[in-house]
Amino acid sequence: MTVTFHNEFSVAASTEQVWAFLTDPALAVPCMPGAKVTELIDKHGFKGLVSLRAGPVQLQFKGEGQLSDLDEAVKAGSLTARGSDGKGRGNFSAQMRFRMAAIPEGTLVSVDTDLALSGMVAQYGRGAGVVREIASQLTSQFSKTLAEQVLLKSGVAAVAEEFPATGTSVSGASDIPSQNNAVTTVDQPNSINVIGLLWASGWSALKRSLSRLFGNSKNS
Amino acid sequence: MKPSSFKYHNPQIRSEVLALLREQENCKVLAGGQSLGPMLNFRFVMPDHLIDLNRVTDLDGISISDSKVRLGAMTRQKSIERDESLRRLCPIFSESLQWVGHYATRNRGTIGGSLSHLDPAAELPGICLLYDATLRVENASGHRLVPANEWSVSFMTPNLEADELLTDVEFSPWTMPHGHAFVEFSRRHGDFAIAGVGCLLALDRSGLIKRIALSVIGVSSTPFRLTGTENDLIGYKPDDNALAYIHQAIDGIEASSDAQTSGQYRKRIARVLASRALEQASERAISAMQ
Amino acid sequence: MKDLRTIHVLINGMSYQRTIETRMTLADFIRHECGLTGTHVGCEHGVCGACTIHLNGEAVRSCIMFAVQADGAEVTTVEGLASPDGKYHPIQQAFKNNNGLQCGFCTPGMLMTCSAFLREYSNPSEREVREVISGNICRCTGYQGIVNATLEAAAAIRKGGL
Amino acid sequence: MGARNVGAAVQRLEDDRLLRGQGRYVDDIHVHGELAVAFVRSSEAHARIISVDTSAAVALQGVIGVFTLADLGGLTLKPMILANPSPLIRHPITQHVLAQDEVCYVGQTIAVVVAENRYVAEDAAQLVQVEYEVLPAVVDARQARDPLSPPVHQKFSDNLAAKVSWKFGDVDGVFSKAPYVFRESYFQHRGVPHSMECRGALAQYDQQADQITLWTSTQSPFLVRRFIAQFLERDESSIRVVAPDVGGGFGPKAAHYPEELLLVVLALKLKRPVKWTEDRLEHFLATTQQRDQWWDVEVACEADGKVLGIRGLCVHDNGAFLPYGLLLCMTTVVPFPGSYAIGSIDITLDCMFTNAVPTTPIRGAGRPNATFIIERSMDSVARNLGLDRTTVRRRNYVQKHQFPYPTGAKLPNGIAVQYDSGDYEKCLEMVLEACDYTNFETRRAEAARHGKWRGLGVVSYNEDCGLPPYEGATVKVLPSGKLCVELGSCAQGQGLETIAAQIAADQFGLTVNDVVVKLGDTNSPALALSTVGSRVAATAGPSIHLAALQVREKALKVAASQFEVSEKDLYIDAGIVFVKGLPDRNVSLGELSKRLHASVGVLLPMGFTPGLEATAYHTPERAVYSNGSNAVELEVDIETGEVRLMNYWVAHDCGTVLNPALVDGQVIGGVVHGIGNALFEHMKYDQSTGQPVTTNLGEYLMPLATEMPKISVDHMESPSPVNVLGVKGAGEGGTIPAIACIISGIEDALKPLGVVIKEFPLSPERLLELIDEARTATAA
Repeated sequence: MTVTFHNEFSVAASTEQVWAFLTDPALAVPCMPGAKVTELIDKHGFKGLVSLRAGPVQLQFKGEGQLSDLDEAVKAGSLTARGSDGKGRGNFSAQMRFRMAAIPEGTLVSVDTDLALSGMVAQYGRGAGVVREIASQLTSQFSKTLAEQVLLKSGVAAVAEEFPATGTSVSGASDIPSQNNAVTTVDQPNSINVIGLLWASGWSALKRSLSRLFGNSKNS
Repeated sequence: MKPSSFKYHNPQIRSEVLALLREQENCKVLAGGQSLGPMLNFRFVMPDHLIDLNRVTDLDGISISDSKVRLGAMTRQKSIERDESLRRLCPIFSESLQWVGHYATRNRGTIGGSLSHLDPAAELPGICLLYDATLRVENASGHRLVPANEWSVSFMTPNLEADELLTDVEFSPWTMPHGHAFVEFSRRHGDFAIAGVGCLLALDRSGLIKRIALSVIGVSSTPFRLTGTENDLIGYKPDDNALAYIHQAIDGIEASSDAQTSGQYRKRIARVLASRALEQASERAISAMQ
Repeated sequence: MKDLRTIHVLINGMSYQRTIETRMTLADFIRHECGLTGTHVGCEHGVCGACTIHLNGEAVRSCIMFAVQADGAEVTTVEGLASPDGKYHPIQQAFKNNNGLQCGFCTPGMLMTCSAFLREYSNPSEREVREVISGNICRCTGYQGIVNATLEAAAAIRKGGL
Repeated sequence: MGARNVGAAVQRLEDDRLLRGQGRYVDDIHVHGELAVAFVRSSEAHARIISVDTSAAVALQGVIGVFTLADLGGLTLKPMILANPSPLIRHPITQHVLAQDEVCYVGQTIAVVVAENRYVAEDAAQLVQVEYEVLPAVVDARQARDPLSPPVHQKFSDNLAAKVSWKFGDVDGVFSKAPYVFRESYFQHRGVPHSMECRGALAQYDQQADQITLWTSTQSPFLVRRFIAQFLERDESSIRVVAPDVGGGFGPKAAHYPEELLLVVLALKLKRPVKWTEDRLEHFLATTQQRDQWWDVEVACEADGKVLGIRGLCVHDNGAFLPYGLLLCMTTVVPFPGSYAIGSIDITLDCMFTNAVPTTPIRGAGRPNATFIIERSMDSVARNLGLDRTTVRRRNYVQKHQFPYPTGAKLPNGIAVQYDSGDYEKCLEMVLEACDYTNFETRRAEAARHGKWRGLGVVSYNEDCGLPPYEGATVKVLPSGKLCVELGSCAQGQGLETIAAQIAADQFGLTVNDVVVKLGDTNSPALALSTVGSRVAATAGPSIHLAALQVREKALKVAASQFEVSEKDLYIDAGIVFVKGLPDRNVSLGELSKRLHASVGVLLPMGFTPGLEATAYHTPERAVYSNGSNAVELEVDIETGEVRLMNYWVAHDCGTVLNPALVDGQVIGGVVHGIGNALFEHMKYDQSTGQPVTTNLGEYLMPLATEMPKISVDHMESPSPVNVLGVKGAGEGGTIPAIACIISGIEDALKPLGVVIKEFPLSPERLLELIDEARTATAA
């Protein structure tokens, strides 16, 4: 199953600052909810973990990522990542193409993502809807956290502004029509790399709402 | 399709359950197991600890007292379906349960399980919404009360912490004469609802809407109540205009699509079901007043 | 690190004590630990109903329950449906009379579902019978023989009792 | 002595054990020291395997071994035997028992785990790490046919597995002269088999006797033995294959599978019995399916509806491999022209590889697809010419006086296709009367008054069944006096034990309870092939009859010599040979059997060979042709797209009816299978990744009791001249016309809206789309 979506967000910082942050896996990856870098292969390659919950289903993907086609002049590049669930329940591969543009508020970052799932996680047809939902929640959360982190890193205090993602579609049999899905009813992610958030303020205050995103529902 | 291994716990009392939930990581609570069982066999869910509620003595039971109904989380769907006094007070429960799974699964399935698993197509969460039920959630250090409309967080994700347990559901049946309807559409009997609409409706003498509750299941990632719409309908006739208004609300829903069914179709069906529900509820509301 | 329990289950009036892994399904326990292979496993996700048995008198799916949950319980399987002298339960006789089976794989689940149902409702309509067996999948018969058999068994029970 | 059993609704011999839970299916059989097997299957639709790391799995407690193809080595390294090879196959490719370096569908076997039980085996399978290089996948046969399509197999530059053509008559002439030519495009999807018992196998190797025994849930024990023997380069006598009780077949269990073969390999390697019981998820991922066909069809006809010719192209999705050759493809084209005397046919079928589970025949094989095209074409002619659907059919039927009717087609084996017997129009009359066709419009109008859209579907079909060349039978009188019938053929619920007993018992005035029937064992003295294509009653049936006759003749001869009378003066009743008019001069068959078994020093009756038994073969050259007409009455809810089936009627002609109760069961079950194909069952694949997305029974919708109509069956008997019993097949005749019938009924219900239906399965959502399209079209 493939999910493709586009989203944009602005950061109150210069394109140089955002570029420096976004092209450094050690800084950028932890902004993805539940993601962390376990090993830096080189300047742009890394190994890592992503854990997430879809309702009662808890998955941990182990894999690697590579930044490529980095063009500092036009501030564009892409990230390719793939990984598989430690318990053999499926694999993912993702292609994220990002571009930056200077705007009065600072920097506008736009990201196009192609996410492909395989194995059991991709074979539950009723899950197609939730994969889209989770994927867009993840990206939106990623952009939020990234915006915050860039500011914390560059010491500027300002708030990132989220623009609604403009397109989401799941191709093929799980034939989901494109529709605007302004994420998100949800504040924050649950499985998230603590290191990535230690700088962030009010961590403990966030905890309750964090744990709700993918839910620690236990009854059935 | 065999479950992965886990440590099995079958506590006898509630406090043991809460203690386990506090102490152990990656727990899963087993109620009726009619949804969790398959997920364990598919290994979608692989808990380290399985906490079986089936031997806990004080989680089960239907109690009806001074205009309050209390359903213990472990009350079986079969018991709710067949309880005579509940059927008199809230016939919509047994009516909607005709759509829940099958004869054999209702023997095991529980209301607490349905609410906590929170499948978007599940019927009982939609019914609890209609009655503005209050859900009691406990952990080892206390409890909190969650209003039904704050229960659903996102897809199959209730407002429940890792260390918390849903213990019971409480609500007040409508006392004024009223009508009810629960209509659902699925591909086959007992299948996941493509859409379902529940309606409680009270009319005044002149046939105007005095009170109305509408909930929709199956259409989006969580069940929901058309609260805003309901308020606007008070004082109007349950006629085509009212319906057009309800349809408008349904058109605004962000519906989920999956491999089988598009969100557009779900909404289309929900519109049809809303019409049928309102019609049936009105008829019943009128005869209830005679 | 196996999680083992010793359980004791009364199946068809015989008591079985076994030490098993707690993750073992009740269906696998009945079939492979107790050797009662009449209970069949068709989907292992609670849809096809082939594994239906009676747990303390109620029809349940044994593929989505754990054996350990049946510790101390009374279980009836298809092998226990006929009376000890071998006389058919009315539902078995009716299935035979109405060609309610072909390959026989869904049959034990059908019989257990219908026999439990008929104990509760001895005068069902055809619609009610179809709804009850909608939790049991048969690929062979097209259900008609099964529906007719269940209605005939209901009549027999009303007349002669069990 | 008239037939007392054949033709009667005798109760089944099979039922008692099945009703008591005493059936014996493969998973019920346990042998000492048995180990459990689980498979590591591809999670990708198309990929190169970079590495398989089994170390963690091997280390798990309770694991006996984890193997990849390389680990097994030796003879196992070659691809499996291709069943039914054909010169038409361009790429005769079969799987290896475990993938070598490329996987071509989700579910293909990559590694195998052997463990103390299935739970541990699955734990270990989860621990096997497979690293893939994911390759582009294609699961749409039309896309696979595109020259620019990615290859399904890297070693082939294109995806065309075979091109099949079915042509006779002056097609071009007919189409150039015909006053009317109508063109349509159709889509057909048939889903997953889903016998309620999944596949399963138990393999045991007796090292001292160098003897392999394989219990397997199969429709073809003799063929499975043949393929295993060829693959392992062993002599067939060292392999015994047994099909015990089998919980439904429906076609896919006739194929030979990697898992089945691999179990034998493991039993030989480990010298321990190994069992694999397929679970439902594996059934979705690895048991052969039937899937998509896209058709472009032209029909040439006269103004009065007389059809002159049909021509068209079918693009057929065959999945990733060809385990079963082209049988599914052939059965898609060979049925033309169906029940109709149409002189010119030209059908081309492109059999495409796709990155999906391989396909083989499922109940009816390609016949329901062909029937859908033929019957939709008849409806299209009626619609376009403004004629009644039944008028058009009457005008085109092969007429009663034309039998035996040569269609003009020749099979690949050179035999001309010839319909043996029947009265097609009579079957239509029967079903029209049953459904009260003449008053339907009144019912439609009445329903319309209540806002209901009611429709009636009517179709006809015929079916080549009882396919040559043989299924053997051995009939014995045991010294006990009991009759014993042994068949190599096996059954999956059809009631073969019962009809075998009926046929044999009739020669000796016995009842079916005096007969012991043994099935599905390659140790049977009678050779057999496969229980497919509605063929066993029409092939094994006559063989049983012939063998019983020979036994009867011998019994009479021996008795005649004993009583010193002529055989003409004898008769047999209740298993006793009597001298006519002298009832106290008699001898039981058991007594005769004892004498013919003799003992050391005791001579046989003068001039007789030992034993009172015979093995016989009915070896027809041609198929027999069942036929029938179906009707359905239904209502469509145009708000939701729901279709409510009210009544379904079948007029069915399978020649001599051996047991009406069993034929009804076969037909009704078959109709419901067809209803599933028409309205519910859809095996969906993600088009971009080739992931199957309906892999559980909550999402793959099999028919349930609640949605099925009342089905009534009338029988007509046109005995076949091809065999002595006059019997034809009944196993698939319910399914073959059912899809076309349901679709025709829905189209009829929506006639006022101008909805034309060219596809199935038809979900409520899709039906609403079609209604919307029709409405906008008429609005414009």
